[in-house]
Amino acid sequence: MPQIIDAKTAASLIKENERIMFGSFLAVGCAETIIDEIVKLGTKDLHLICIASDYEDRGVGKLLSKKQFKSAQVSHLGTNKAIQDQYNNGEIQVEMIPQGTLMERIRAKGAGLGGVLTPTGLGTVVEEGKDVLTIDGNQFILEKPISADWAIIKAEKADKMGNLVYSKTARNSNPVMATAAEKVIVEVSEIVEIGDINPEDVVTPGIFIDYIIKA
Amino acid sequence: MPQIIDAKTAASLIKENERIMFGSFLAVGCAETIIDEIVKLGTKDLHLICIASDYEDRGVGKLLSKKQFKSAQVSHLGTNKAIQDQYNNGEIQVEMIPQGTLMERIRAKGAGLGGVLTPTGLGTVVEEGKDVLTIDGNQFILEKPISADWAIIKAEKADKMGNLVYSKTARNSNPVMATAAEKVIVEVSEIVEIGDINPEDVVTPGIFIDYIIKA
Amino acid sequence: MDRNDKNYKRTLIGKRIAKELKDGDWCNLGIGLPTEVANHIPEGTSVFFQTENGMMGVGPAPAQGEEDKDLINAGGGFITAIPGACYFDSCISFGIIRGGHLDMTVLGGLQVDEQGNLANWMIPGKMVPGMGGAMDLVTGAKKVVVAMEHTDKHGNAKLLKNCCLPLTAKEKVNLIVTDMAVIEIKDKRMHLIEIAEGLTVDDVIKATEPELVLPKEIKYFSI
Amino acid sequence: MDRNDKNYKRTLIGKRIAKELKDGDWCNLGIGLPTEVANHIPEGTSVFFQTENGMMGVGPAPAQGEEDKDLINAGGGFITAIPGACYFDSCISFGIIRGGHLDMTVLGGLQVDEQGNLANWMIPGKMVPGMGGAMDLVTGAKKVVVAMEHTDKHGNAKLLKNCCLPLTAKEKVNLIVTDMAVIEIKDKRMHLIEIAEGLTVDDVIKATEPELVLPKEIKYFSI
Repeated sequence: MPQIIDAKTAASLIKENERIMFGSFLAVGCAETIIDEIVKLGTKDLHLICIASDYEDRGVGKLLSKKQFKSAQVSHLGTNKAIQDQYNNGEIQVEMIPQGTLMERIRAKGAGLGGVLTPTGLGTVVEEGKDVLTIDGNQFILEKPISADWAIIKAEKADKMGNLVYSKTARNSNPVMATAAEKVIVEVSEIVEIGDINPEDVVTPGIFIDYIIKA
Repeated sequence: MPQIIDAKTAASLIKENERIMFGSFLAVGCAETIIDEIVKLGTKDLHLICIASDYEDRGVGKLLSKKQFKSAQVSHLGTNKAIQDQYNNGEIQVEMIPQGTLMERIRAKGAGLGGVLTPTGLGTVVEEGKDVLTIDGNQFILEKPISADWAIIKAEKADKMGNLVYSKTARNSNPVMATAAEKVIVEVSEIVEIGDINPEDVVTPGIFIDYIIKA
Repeated sequence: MDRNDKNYKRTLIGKRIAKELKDGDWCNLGIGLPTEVANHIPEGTSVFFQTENGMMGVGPAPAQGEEDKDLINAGGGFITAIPGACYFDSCISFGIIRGGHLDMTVLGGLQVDEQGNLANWMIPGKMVPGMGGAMDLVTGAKKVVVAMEHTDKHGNAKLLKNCCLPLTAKEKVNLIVTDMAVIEIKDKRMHLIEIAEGLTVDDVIKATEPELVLPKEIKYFSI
Repeated sequence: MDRNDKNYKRTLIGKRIAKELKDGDWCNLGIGLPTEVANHIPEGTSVFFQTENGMMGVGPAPAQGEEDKDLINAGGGFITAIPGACYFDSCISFGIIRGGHLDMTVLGGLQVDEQGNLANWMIPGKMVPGMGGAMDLVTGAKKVVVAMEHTDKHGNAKLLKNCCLPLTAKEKVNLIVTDMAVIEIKDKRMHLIEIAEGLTVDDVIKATEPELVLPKEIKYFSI
């Protein structure tokens, strides 16, 4: 059963040098309240796993603006000047990953698989330095699972068992990240009693959730 | 957009020697009405992909009782004497697949992946004849995607765009099979108008569905 | 009490395994003997049971006449859903299993050996029902517990130096609970943890093929 | 009409690509120029648009003041949902894309070559925004259409024998629609299908690096 804690406590759990997955797509479906607390704490040398770098004043971009990440695995950083500057100056190391591959590598970790065999990136720079397997005459890049110490996700509603439902496109990477980190913290707009979410409608089963924050 | 047809028409689409995925777990979540029509037609030499062989008088077991399959990929056949006899007599070829691996191989096909890297089956007969890859010091069996000409699935409700919701444990393999076949036929208890299913509650997006049968 | 009574053995084993579960644990019980565990969860302890056909939060069997045709467990039996239950597809279900998210799985066994190998799905020459979800469960759960009788019906050992039946999974078993003993597998040795009340260490040694690592002090478990 | 007007070009290209869509098609439009396609779907034709951040059934932009903070497209712009829309997570979304379930994807391009190679995500020496979902889309969709101007702002060809910019995907482009021509890639050749009204075949040949396979009869497209 997950613990219900406040955002400040959640932020204090995150230590330097830890790997963090943040659910977010251009700051939609992002745990902004927890991020604000991590900004306040100023925890440094974090590793970012996120679809994109969001905006300088929204989403994970707020942490990037404060230079709290030393490295990142993302699919896009075109919307945030902070990371672009740090990237150009060599202040942050970035692995650029096709978005579908990023999602699937995270899923592989969550589902106990050894990697992903994808055609995406064949014949491009993405292929460089990776094994390419030929299976029944077709080529696939072997991409390795991505793990993290923490997933910090955003859902619309949680019951006290940690069962989650999301809101529209704020769902994005949150459900898959919930499966792949050592510990999962979810920020929700509403906490309801056990039994108040229809069992058919649960998107993320509570088994994946360790901490719930109401914000 | 899917076509709405009747069960008899659906059954007539299935031809000899075709590969068919049937959603079902011990005959729960199974398109019984379409199966009855395929039994009536007597279409032979089909290939079965299903979690289990169900019961002699329920689920895919009805087709097995009529010896309509020449081969099968299943994880369990302990509940059905018909397939056991045919298996022992060599009348049906059976590939026995761990259930999680079976699901993941079907998903791989549906998601455009080249295969599955799983630890399940290492050091067992399941490993025989397959490539074993060592990735970062751990071993994984390379399991290939499973495709089919048809997926015949059961859902509770469809809207006319083919968006589906399921009922309880009758969901089982149906959503994953919906992604992996050339054509997908769904048998539902109810067809509703477009817009009558909450977009948050859709489990199988309509893009995967070709034919809807109300039964 | 009749030590050879099936129900006695079943209760003894189920009750002992239930003690391995902590409040808030997520667990999968195999069909047959393992399901007995659910009947012995201590008052005040919440344990959530998965059924691999696609549900978390399995409740007790329904009253007769209250069965829901769409609500079954992995053995095909009718079940109920507790408040807080949720449904998911088989692919997500085995993601939970293979991904190491279950605190514990309990399965029956034909043979277990010192390496932690388990054989429980196939007897050569006999009809093979299939491994179903067993291989994934044994491979993926954080803690793998085998629930079985200590010897077969002819009195032959089922705890062996090396399994001779086809394996379900390699080096994955953590704990064996039988009608005679609780045995932990660690560093490729069988460690005797507890013995059933009324038995001696010698009784267990005689019924077990590999050499047992004995505890400093003998503890007992009972029905 | 000013052939060099950005809006003219945008409308010309978007309208022509819209004709490639059949009733009931499922389609993904990249950000920028490709979004124009949605404005030209013929009356009576239903086409369903995906946005890869997790939705099928994208509707028009909301009226000002009606924006929903949780409802955006892959470019970050506010959208609406049509009746019959559904939401899913990014992993399922890219399963739809990579798994070949989309009838068509339309993307912008920096360069396309005879092999059907596309470069559209990176200019060495310049800031690299990242490929986002573009590599998956070009790899996975049944039909890949590139929407772009025929030449760059200096008048240099963008339809080349060999792309010199880093590729987005190899040998995946099926159709190129520009402000000058509609060109199909087949058997590693560029086949001229239609030219923009007011231009000559020679105009297109001059603005294109590889040799074009010419049609028996010239067809024209217009705004």
